[in-house]
Amino acid sequence: MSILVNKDTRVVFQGITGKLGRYYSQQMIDYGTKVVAGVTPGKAGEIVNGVPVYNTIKEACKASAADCAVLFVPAPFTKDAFMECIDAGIPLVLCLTEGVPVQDMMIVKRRLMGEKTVLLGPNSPGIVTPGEFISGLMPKEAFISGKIGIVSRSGTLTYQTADILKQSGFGTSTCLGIGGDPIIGVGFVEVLSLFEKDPDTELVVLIGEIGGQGEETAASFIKEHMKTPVVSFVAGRSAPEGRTMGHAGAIISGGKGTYQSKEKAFTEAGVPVARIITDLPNLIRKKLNS
Amino acid sequence: MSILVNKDTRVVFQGITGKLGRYYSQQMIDYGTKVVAGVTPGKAGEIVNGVPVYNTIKEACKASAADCAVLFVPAPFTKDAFMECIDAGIPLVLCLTEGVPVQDMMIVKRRLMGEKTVLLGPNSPGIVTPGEFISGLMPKEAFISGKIGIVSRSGTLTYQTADILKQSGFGTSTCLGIGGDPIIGVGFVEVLSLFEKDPDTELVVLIGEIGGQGEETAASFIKEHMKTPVVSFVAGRSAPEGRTMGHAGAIISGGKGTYQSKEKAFTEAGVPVARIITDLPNLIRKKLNS
Amino acid sequence: MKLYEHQAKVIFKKTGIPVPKGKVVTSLEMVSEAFHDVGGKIVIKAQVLAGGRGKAGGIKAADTLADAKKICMSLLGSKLKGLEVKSLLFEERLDIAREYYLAIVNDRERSCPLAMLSMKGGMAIEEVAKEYPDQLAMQPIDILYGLEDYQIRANAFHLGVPFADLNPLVSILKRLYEVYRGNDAELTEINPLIVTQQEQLVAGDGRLNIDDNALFRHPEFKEYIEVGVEKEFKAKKGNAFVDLDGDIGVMCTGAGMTMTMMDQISAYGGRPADFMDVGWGMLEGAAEEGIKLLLAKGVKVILISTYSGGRTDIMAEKILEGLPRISNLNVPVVIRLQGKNEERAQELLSECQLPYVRTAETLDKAVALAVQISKGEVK
Amino acid sequence: MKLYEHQAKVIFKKTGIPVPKGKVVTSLEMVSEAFHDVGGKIVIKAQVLAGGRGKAGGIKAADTLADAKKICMSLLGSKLKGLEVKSLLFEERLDIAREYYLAIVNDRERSCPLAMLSMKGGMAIEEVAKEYPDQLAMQPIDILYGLEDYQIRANAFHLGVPFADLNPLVSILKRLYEVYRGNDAELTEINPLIVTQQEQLVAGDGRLNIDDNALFRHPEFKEYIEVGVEKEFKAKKGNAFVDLDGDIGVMCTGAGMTMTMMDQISAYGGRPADFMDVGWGMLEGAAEEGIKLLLAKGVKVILISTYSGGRTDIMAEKILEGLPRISNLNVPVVIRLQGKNEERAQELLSECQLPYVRTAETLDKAVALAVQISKGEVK
Repeated sequence: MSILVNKDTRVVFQGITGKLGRYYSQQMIDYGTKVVAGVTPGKAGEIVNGVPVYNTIKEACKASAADCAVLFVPAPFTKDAFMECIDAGIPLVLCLTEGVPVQDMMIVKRRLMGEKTVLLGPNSPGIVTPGEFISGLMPKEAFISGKIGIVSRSGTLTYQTADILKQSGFGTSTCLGIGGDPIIGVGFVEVLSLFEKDPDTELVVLIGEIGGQGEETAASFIKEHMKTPVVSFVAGRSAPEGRTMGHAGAIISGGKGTYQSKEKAFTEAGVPVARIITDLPNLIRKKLNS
Repeated sequence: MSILVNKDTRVVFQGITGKLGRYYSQQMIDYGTKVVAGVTPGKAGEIVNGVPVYNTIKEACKASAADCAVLFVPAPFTKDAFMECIDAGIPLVLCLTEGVPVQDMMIVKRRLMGEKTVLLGPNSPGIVTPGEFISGLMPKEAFISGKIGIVSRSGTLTYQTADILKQSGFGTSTCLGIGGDPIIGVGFVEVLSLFEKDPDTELVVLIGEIGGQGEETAASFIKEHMKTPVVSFVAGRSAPEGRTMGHAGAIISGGKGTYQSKEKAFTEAGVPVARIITDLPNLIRKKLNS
Repeated sequence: MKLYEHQAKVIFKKTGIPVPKGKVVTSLEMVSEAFHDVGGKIVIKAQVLAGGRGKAGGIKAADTLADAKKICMSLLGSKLKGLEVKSLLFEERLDIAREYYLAIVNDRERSCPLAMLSMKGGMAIEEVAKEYPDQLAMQPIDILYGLEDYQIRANAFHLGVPFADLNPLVSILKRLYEVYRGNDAELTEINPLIVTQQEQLVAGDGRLNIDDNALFRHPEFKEYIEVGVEKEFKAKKGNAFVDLDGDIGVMCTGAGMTMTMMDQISAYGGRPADFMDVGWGMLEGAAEEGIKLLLAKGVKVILISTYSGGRTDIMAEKILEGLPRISNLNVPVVIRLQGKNEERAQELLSECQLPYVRTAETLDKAVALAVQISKGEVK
Repeated sequence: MKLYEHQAKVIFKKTGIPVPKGKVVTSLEMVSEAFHDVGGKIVIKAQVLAGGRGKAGGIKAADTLADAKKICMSLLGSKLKGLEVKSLLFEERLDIAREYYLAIVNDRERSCPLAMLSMKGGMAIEEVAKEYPDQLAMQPIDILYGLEDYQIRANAFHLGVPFADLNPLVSILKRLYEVYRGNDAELTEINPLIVTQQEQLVAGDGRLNIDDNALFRHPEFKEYIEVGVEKEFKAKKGNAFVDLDGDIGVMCTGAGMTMTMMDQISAYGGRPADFMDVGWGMLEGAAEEGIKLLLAKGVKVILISTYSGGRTDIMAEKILEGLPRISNLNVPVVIRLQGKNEERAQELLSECQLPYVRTAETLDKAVALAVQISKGEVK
């Protein structure tokens, strides 16, 4: 089992005719993921990597019964792509784009209220269910199938974590990055509640970072609603206050979003926090044996 | 019985401290209508016509358990007043104001989606349940209690009709004007469906006018969903095309909204149309005896 | 209020919609400078608020200054579709490859804005809707989100818009929506949107009708308001006035009541001279102004008739106070006032000694009397 | 990007928010004209992007031209809160009756804009929040509808705002929201909003931080961008750079990975010299630029370390291609590249003959090695 994606997930790939789109859609296809349609306005009728291209998401969905959209769209056009996907009623939308304006995302979040679409990203590295589904930038090298769920706010750390686990013999059920922007689609809580319901996820590794209150909210959710054990790592312990650490979301300001606050929240929720990321396998072993 | 308002309806009166507000709230009180609170920003603590005044609708509702707001607010501020009422969750809002911008009303209509608030107006003459509740500009002289429901798109015609009925011995259950603007809160269909459910309304008089498709929509609703008989009058049979007849909504343009189209729709729905308004009592008599 | 083509185009340009180079000409003295400013081959367009100007001879090409002068002499001050031509627009002439129709209008039934797009540019939209309904795309707009790119694209693909036009069309239609929202328009239209031989998209014509009720938000339009008898009446506290060509002067409160009065007059064989909704002004002396207006039109009888939720006793007072001040009042005035405080109103009317005043108790009787007077059957 | 007070006030003024009469001064030559233009008693404010300027001596009153000159001589070019004072704002001095705090900020947790209002104007908002939490009103805003008058009024009544200030406050806070929406702000603030003795409401100070990701919609801000080493690095295809004061030059891809690297360095007793996320630039030669930047800072070792979903073999190629071109490269470079195509990447690295290149297989080993080098324990 897994969450959100598996071998039956059918992908429509927005931006498939671009250079990156061609490369990453081929990576998915090589892995065995079902890429069933592509979209590029004005390129309907073309075939890329064996996949038929349509002008609009709606047409593509109608023709291919896709249930997941992967967006490779530049930041200025991402809001419009989200709106198109939500309008088309696609169950899962995955977006890697960095640099989407915050106010665009406020409007998208508002649009999502009451809709069935689950939005992963923007600025998400993707989602992987090893052996079944790969997407985004996820390098297949990092993953083996197993029983650990991984959810992360950071892109590169997502696969770094999977690799560290793999080196210690732990495979993953599903591994995904929710994105490092201040306003994103699904957050930790939504993903944790999915993992909680997944019988094949025995433990969840949560990778947070400084900034915002997402980790604190996750900690109180874990405390109140989760039986599945969770261990965590929070990036940015050594970061100075008031400076944006790459991610627009990763900033400590006005005394909020500090490492200390997050570490405290997790500890109180019974979630061990790894001091350095390479300590994670030890924490997992301890947790599973307790 | 009646629809929307009765002797238990509790009114918060927005704009009670103004000249018109003082006069019309007193008229309501004299009639026996329960005016339980007034609102004028900055005038909290005053008493007008024996009614306590509050700064905001929310405060007034909390203090007085009002379930109906009557708005005497100038057109530029009407949208804000609607938003405040919807936010406060008031079940019924009545607005007399003329000249509310169309785009403001588009936003208000959008805001009403999924909310429980029923909006009557803007540009409504009010609503009357004779002997129990009066509001708006409705002159009490026009009404006696009875079994005819009256719904009208025009203000003055509403009471004119009630008076013509009264002269012929017909009283009304509830009489209301939905307003003559292009975009309004409740329309004919919503009101008709309430009358249909009211056991004490034996017949409904519908007063339409040229412009828009409201009458046509009402006719098809009557045909499909109503057992209560309906008779009608449509103002503007002699109006020229392309000229706005006072109401922003009353205009025949591009061949749409004509008298002929409305007359045809009603006739096909089994709704007799009075050629002149003073023919209504005859039509009612015929319909009730058939 | 309706803006002229050249006024609409000023706003289009400000919003980023390409418009042709142009100059407004209101007198023969301006022709020479305007002709040279625009430069080259031009087109001269009569500025009147009516469609079908081309067919009516209101749009002419001019290649030389002499041509331009001749055209201006014949057009300026002439009547086009019943309207006086007060100004002309000189514009560069474009090489047309193809044309689109673009509009944003109020959609009453859906309570939202509606975008319209067609490749049948240049035709009247009513004709397109009738003859090529499948070539007219209509996109309802959620006013909270505005018009989205993907919506325009989907419609454009559906219509078969060539790919080269796709992005500029999206951009221009979005800006037209900005014009609509930013100016409280009831309707704004580009017909045709021209694609030139050089693949440039340019607004060939422009319509922009503003919601009168929203003018308080747009003081910049004040200078565009043209004074006329209808506007003047409104300025003097009347509600609305529409000039018609009968002989019974109608004065009422309420739009529905006024129309009903006209309908009843027609049904009784009379001819209303106007639609006049005095509204709340009836409590503040606007009736007097209204009567003067009707007298200036020349009517055989004046019918003041309403059923009002406003105090009819005060209306009676104000009317009776005003009547003796109207020195040229030479026709009968039929008065019917029902509604709030009607007993007192009728008392006041019955006490009135003015010889030309006739009173009636009901709508029916008042209309019957006025029609009879207009026909000379009664005095 | 953060705008200076005087830049923010230009936008405030354009949006209809009253601001004091003012002039910007960047050299002593401009003092006399600016002093006379503003007229009367003035206040001189150092333009630096930091709070608490008053306490730090960055805001001074001047009654005479001589005063103004003296103040300018001492302030211009000086350092205030660690920042160079490059310009001053001369402003009319206001008679203050009372002060408000107004702001619109991003509310991350609710995913919406947040309006903030307080009668404790002039204080830092963090202090108000801590010491007078009940005197700070916070209003979440539905971005689809914007800030409504009634919401502002309810908050103002709650705080006890005097009635005379109510309507102007509503108007100014709504306009501040317009500033926020119209300019893609992350934060915009008026602190204090001054009510003068003459009962005029005027923005005493102004903050406006723009979302960098939305600058494509606001080309007008381009002229405000100040070039600095961080901006320069980004212009050369790097993702983000933050200058720190350690001796281990960090180069990474991904913000989370970069922070994690810094954390691990600190945990191992080392000191990172920077935060550098090269991002996709790692595939396009940005690594070379990054190394030059780190060398210019002066570091003891450079640590290039990532686990990437981008092709690490190409990253290796680009890095190895660039290194020999850096003539002043005199410190060890520790390289760890894991992720997509890592086998090929490691092959390339192991074949490399450059004497200063050290390779490591994992994050752990790479950090340990870099820290040891920085301490002189290994070469």
